[in-house]
Amino acid sequence: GQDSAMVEFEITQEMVDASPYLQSVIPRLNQEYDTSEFAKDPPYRIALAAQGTSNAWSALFDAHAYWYVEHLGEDVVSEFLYGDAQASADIQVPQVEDLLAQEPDALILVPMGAAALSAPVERAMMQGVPVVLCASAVETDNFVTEVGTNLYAIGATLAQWLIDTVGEDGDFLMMTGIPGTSTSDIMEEGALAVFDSYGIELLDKQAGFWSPAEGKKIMETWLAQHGDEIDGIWSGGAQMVQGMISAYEDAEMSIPPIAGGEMQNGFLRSAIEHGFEFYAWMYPNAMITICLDAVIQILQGEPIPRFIDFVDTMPEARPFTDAEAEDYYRPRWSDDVHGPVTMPDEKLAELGFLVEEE
Amino acid sequence: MGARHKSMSEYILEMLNISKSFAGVQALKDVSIRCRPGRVYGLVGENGAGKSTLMKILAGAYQADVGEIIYKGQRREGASAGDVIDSGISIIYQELALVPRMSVAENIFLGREPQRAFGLLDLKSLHERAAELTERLGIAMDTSLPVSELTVAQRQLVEIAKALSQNADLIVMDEPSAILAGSELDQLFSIIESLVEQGVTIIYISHRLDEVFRIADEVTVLKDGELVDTRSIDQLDRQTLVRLMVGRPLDEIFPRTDHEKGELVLVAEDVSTDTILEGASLELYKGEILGIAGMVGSGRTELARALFGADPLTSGTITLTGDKGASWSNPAQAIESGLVLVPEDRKSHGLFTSLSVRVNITLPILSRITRFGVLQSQAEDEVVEEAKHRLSIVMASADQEAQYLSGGNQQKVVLAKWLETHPAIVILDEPTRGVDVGAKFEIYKLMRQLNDRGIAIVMISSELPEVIGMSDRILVMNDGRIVGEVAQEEATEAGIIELATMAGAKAKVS
Amino acid sequence: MSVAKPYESATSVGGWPLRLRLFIANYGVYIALLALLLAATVLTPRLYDVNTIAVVMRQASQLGIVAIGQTLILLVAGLDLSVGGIFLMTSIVVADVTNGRDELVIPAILIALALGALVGLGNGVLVTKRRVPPFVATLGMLVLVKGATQAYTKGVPGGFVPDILGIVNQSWFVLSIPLLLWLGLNAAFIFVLRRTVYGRKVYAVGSNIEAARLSGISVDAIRISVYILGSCLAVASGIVLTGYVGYVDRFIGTGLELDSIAAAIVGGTAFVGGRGGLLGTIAGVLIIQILSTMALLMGLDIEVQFIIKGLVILGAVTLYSLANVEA
Amino acid sequence: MKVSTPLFAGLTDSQRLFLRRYGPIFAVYGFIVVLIIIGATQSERFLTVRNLTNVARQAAFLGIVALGQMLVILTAGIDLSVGSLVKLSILVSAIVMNGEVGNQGAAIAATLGLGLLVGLIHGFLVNEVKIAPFIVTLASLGILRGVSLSISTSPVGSASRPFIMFYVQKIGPIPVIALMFVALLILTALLLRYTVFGKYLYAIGGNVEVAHLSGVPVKLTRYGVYVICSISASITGLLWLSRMGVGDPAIGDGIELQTITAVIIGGTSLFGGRGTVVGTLGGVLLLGITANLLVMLGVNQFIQGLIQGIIIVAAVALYKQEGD
Ligand SMILES: Nc1ncnc2c1ncn2[C@@H]1O[C@H](COP(=O)(O)OP(=O)(O)OP(=O)(O)O)[C@@H](O)[C@H]1O
Ligand SMILES: Nc1ncnc2c1ncn2[C@@H]1O[C@H](COP(=O)(O)OP(=O)(O)OP(=O)(O)O)[C@@H](O)[C@H]1O
Ligand SMILES: [Mg+2]
Ligand SMILES: [Mg+2]
Repeated sequence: GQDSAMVEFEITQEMVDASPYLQSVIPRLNQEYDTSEFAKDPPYRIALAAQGTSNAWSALFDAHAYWYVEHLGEDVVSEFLYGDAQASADIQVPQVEDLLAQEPDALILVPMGAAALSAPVERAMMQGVPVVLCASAVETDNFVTEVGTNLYAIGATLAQWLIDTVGEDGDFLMMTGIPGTSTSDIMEEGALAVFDSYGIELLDKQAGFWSPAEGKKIMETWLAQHGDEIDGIWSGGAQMVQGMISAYEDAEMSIPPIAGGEMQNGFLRSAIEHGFEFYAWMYPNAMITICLDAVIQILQGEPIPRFIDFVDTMPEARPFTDAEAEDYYRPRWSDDVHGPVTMPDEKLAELGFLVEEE
Repeated sequence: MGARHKSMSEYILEMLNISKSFAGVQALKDVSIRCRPGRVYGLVGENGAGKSTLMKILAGAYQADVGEIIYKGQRREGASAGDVIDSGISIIYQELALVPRMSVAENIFLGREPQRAFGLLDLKSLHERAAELTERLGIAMDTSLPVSELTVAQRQLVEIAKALSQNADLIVMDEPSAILAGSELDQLFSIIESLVEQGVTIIYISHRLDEVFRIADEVTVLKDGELVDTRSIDQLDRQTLVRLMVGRPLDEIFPRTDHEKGELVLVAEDVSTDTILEGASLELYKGEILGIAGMVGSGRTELARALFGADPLTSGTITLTGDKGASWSNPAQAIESGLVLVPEDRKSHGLFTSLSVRVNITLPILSRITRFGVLQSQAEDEVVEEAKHRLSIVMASADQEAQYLSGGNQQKVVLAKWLETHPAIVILDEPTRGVDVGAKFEIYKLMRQLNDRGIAIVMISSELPEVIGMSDRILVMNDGRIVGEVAQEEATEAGIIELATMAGAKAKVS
Repeated sequence: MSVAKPYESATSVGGWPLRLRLFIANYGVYIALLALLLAATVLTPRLYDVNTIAVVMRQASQLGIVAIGQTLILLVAGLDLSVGGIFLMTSIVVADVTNGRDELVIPAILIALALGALVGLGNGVLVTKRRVPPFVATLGMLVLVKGATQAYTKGVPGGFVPDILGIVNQSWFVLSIPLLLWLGLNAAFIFVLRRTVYGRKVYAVGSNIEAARLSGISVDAIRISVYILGSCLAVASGIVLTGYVGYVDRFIGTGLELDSIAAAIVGGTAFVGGRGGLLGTIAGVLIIQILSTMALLMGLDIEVQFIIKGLVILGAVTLYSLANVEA
Repeated sequence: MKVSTPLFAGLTDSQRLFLRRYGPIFAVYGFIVVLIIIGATQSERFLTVRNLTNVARQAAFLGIVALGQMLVILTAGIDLSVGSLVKLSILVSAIVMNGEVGNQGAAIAATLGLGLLVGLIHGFLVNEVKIAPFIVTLASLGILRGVSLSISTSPVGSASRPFIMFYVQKIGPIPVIALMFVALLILTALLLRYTVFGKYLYAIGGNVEVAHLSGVPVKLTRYGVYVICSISASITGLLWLSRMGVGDPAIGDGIELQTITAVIIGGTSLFGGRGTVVGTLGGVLLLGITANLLVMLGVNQFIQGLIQGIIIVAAVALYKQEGD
């Protein structure tokens, strides 16, 4: 049942006025970029400045990238330049410069800092290298297109679901990702806008750094402090929820509704095991394939929308709730796998993401 | 010397009613001294009497708690080290005060570099003036070499050059002779004489009283931070001075006991290390004191370290004779075989300043007071208690940190540490350097007691009277080699110095 | 070499009586801990909840076990920044070797300890035989170990953490396995430091390395062994952390390296070696842990916690400095 | 105390001295030459003007702070706070400038003033309270980071247009920022070689006690180096603003470790008193070229960390460091 994931929610003009992110995204939803200036004949030299070695999400992101480039064939992509930012803006900024020094035909960027990467993106465009942002945003409008989803809406939706499920008078906690990263900050912004609109005062809000360990540490203290008072939790990512579940498990308390799951196998496994209410959204690492498609489209000089929501091309990537947990759980996947996965199973097996058959 | 006093009534320096305490320790109590231009003032006293502290107050390194300094007729307030130097006071410190990695020239002018506008160095004049100075001192050397490449004696001379470069009217020398001997000492004295002739005032601190009698016009005695007296040199003799310093008369005779030469305990043959030391051979007998004399830098410390296994041998053998018949290649094995070294540099090689007296004393003998690697506190207490009595170490408790002990007591703790290993052979490298007369004679007595127990001692010392007075035999070193052996009865200072300074002395060895 | 240096030690405030100075040096950290506990009765009474105490103690144990190793290393005038790499390595080894099977936990731990010892050996050899300053040597090893784990896992650590390690999460009132392990290791190492030959040698090497050498101590062996111990203790802490998290987390134990140094220093272990000990470190660990729990209880943001931690370190060393004790 | 390395056997004293002093520098430049040869033969785009100027400009970011760090280390100190200070400087400059040309002067003044203030505080704690520099700056690493994130966890403020353009400005083929770094290099070298201040740094690092007793204004000099080091971090913060256009608190973590690594690889002794500008430049270039090559050659991402680790450990272990 897709109905269980239906959340009524509206972005008001007030919210748009208060959010530079929305001001940037909303107009772009209906814009197209004239890419004729970038048109050239294949094969292409494409650069990817990725998040790099840091976690399973980005490992699968890279795997999808390499697989898809191979899939496209050498006639389309003759050279694939790669930069591993190790999840750090400090490393990524010079890396983008290094990549641009090789004069690629296009740049796909997974920005590690919204502002940090703004000027580099503008300089790439000035140099005539079209930029496709993948999975995260920067603080400039001077790029060709962005592939992702409306993170503000996601954060807001998660908050709305929590309120719908628990009621307006519930006591809520919020755990965000890494403060300063746009993904985390924008989701937080959306959530706070909704909580505010109901006049809800949160019990507490802390940064969990997308780490199960941090998530658990904070949850332990929250449990000691607020215990049974907690009616619901908003989380900026599923890894932290895993830490929260572990803290509840240790405290032998029942888990309240949690907004902020993902299609991540480990999360799903323990969610099914503990049977609590949750709302999950998706952030598929497979979206890199959409980004690569976009790059090809650009280099062929075809006009392209300025914002590509992955849900439109990847219908399986829509939010779901605990009611559908079993449908999304894959017994053969290891705990780290973030779905949905679009590459074949052998690729997963090669990377060690498939559990050996008993 | 006193003939040239221009205006006897006029003091160049008056330090009046100076008191200073360091958290808990009253280092100086109401001390006053007055100095006239062109004279040499001896400043003497036991270890910890406050001599260096008084001079550091003069230097602006410490501030006195109470008291005033009148220099050249003006009251001085809160001057920094730099101001003091600029005002014409130079200090040669007890511990050599040079920066090893900087060049000779840079060291000489450190803090007062010739400069042009905007703090720019005048490198040309820096080197010219340095060369000029070293020449004037008769110690011409390459002033662009880093100080770390110089011998110790050369470094001391650089210190003096540094003081001279400041064109000082008053020069304080805190134990400048501690590491000088023979001709270098004479060189120092002739420099002092020429300075005095130019009207410079010298304050000279030393534990070697003969030197004080040799050059001082007046002597000030400190004891326990208080002024005992200031007297003209002609109103003093050695016994009186010692009594003033120690507070009681002291029998200043090297203790001797008669004993037969014992059996051979150690043989070193043709020992060389990576250092200056080359082809040293010696024999050591039970119950004797073997003195080792030589100029600074002649390789005596290197010989001691080689014997102890502290530096790897590049040639030669060292063996114990007798029932043990052992040889060794590191300090642990040497200690195990019954040979220990009391190093010359107490603070940096001997003492664990941040640790308690107890830990210091029992460190080499831990295995004796442990069972299965676990320390037996009672056994340890006994060891420490016994050492305390045997060496009459003055301390608040065995748990007191060694850094809070006076210099003499620190030396005793280091000695106690080694004696607790019940060694058969003890090498003492400069055991009395910087140690006051009272403590010195206690150490001498202790050495004799060890002799009586059959322990063989190797004593390295730069003080010839001490080597001659205490040793049964004396080996003389020169440029890394042993160049001669002198029996106690035949030893004279002149004879030893001749051997120690002779060029190409190698030929003289059989 | 810890030769007393008048210039560095002659403080302008020197007028404090010796007894007060020694009192601060010896007991200051405990008084600070007491003061903090008192402050908590007003600011965050929740801290005294049995559950909260259990949580604080469990988290303190994770920091505390590393801090034991860090203290030992500081005592020989060293420093270990590589522990962060060891945590990661440990949790990868545990997940990789066991792949969730309880019966393989012991072999996994042994392998992790062996690898940890190897890292410690690397640190020790660089510091002693190549005379690389500990800061740089252990930093280099950190980059190397992290690089090696990355090369091994290809960025994605595989396997599962065995369920049995979950016992680190159980508490009986305030008692838990990590707490018992921490206390046990403390007791053992306090005994080693105070009552064994090895302990004496550790202090001697840290206090005056040249004198120690001339006293017949194989100083290099002692220093290398201390680095190895430090790494093994980091492995122990890494195992507790792995059980605690239940997953292989790339950021596992982030910040514990600097926190462990801070705990030891706040506890009075001298940065220059040869002075201090584990009792002080226990207090230092508790201060740091309680502060961060109190900050959470008061709902202070993470950024405020950074500031508080920094100020606490400065406050502690300022006191030690005023008391004229080297820090 | 005498260090003898088999490597030095059979040399005269002055050769030995020369090698001891300059050995690490030869080693680090040797490494660099090897890397350049690898780069030139394995990638046709490595030895292009475009890439080399790119590397040169990047070197400025690490290099300017590394110069400040080197001065501190020469006095036997250390500054762990530079990364956090870069972060704070970026935020302060971006907020004050706020996209306006007219605010440029104020922003630059405020940022440099911040560096001055932080340096003075470090100097005070090291000089007057007599806390070990490692601990002082470890604490301020946390405090400055906390202050930055308290100001904002998300991007704030912005650079003026000309300020952003500064980043890409060139004289001939060479970026102005690279030239600025070269100028600072030369200035620092001159400072060390030809000024009293420079001599005092070596003296303090060589033996602070001796320096003090020789009348060297130890405190003043130490205030000076901590201020210079902090200001070098502020300058780098300004450069980052020019590079990014917006104040992003995501930047600045780990710069302290990189600068220290670069300085040490360049042969400066952590014990103080020994080190050269040329060496530090070598350290900076070695790290910079390594990072650049890893991207240029498309080195397998999973072994990049390992390669970096090996290079650092090998570089510091190659030459036996001199103790005190
Ligand atoms: N910086 C210091 N801190 C604490 N106590 C000190 C300090 N400097 C000197 N003292 C103490 O002050 C007293 C006088 O010391 P000082 O060095 O002046 O003696 P001294 O006469 O020069 O002895 P020596 O002949 O051994 O050189 C001693 O008790 C010493 O321990
Ligand atoms: N050229 C040098 N460079 C560095 N250190 C030196 C040099 N020459 C001598 N030294 C050091 O100075 C000290 C004394 O030198 P050495 O051991 O050669 O002479 P010694 O005969 O033992 O004289 P003394 O015992 O009077 O110092 C030793 O610690 C030695 O290491
Ligand atoms: Mg003295
Ligand atoms: Mg000697």
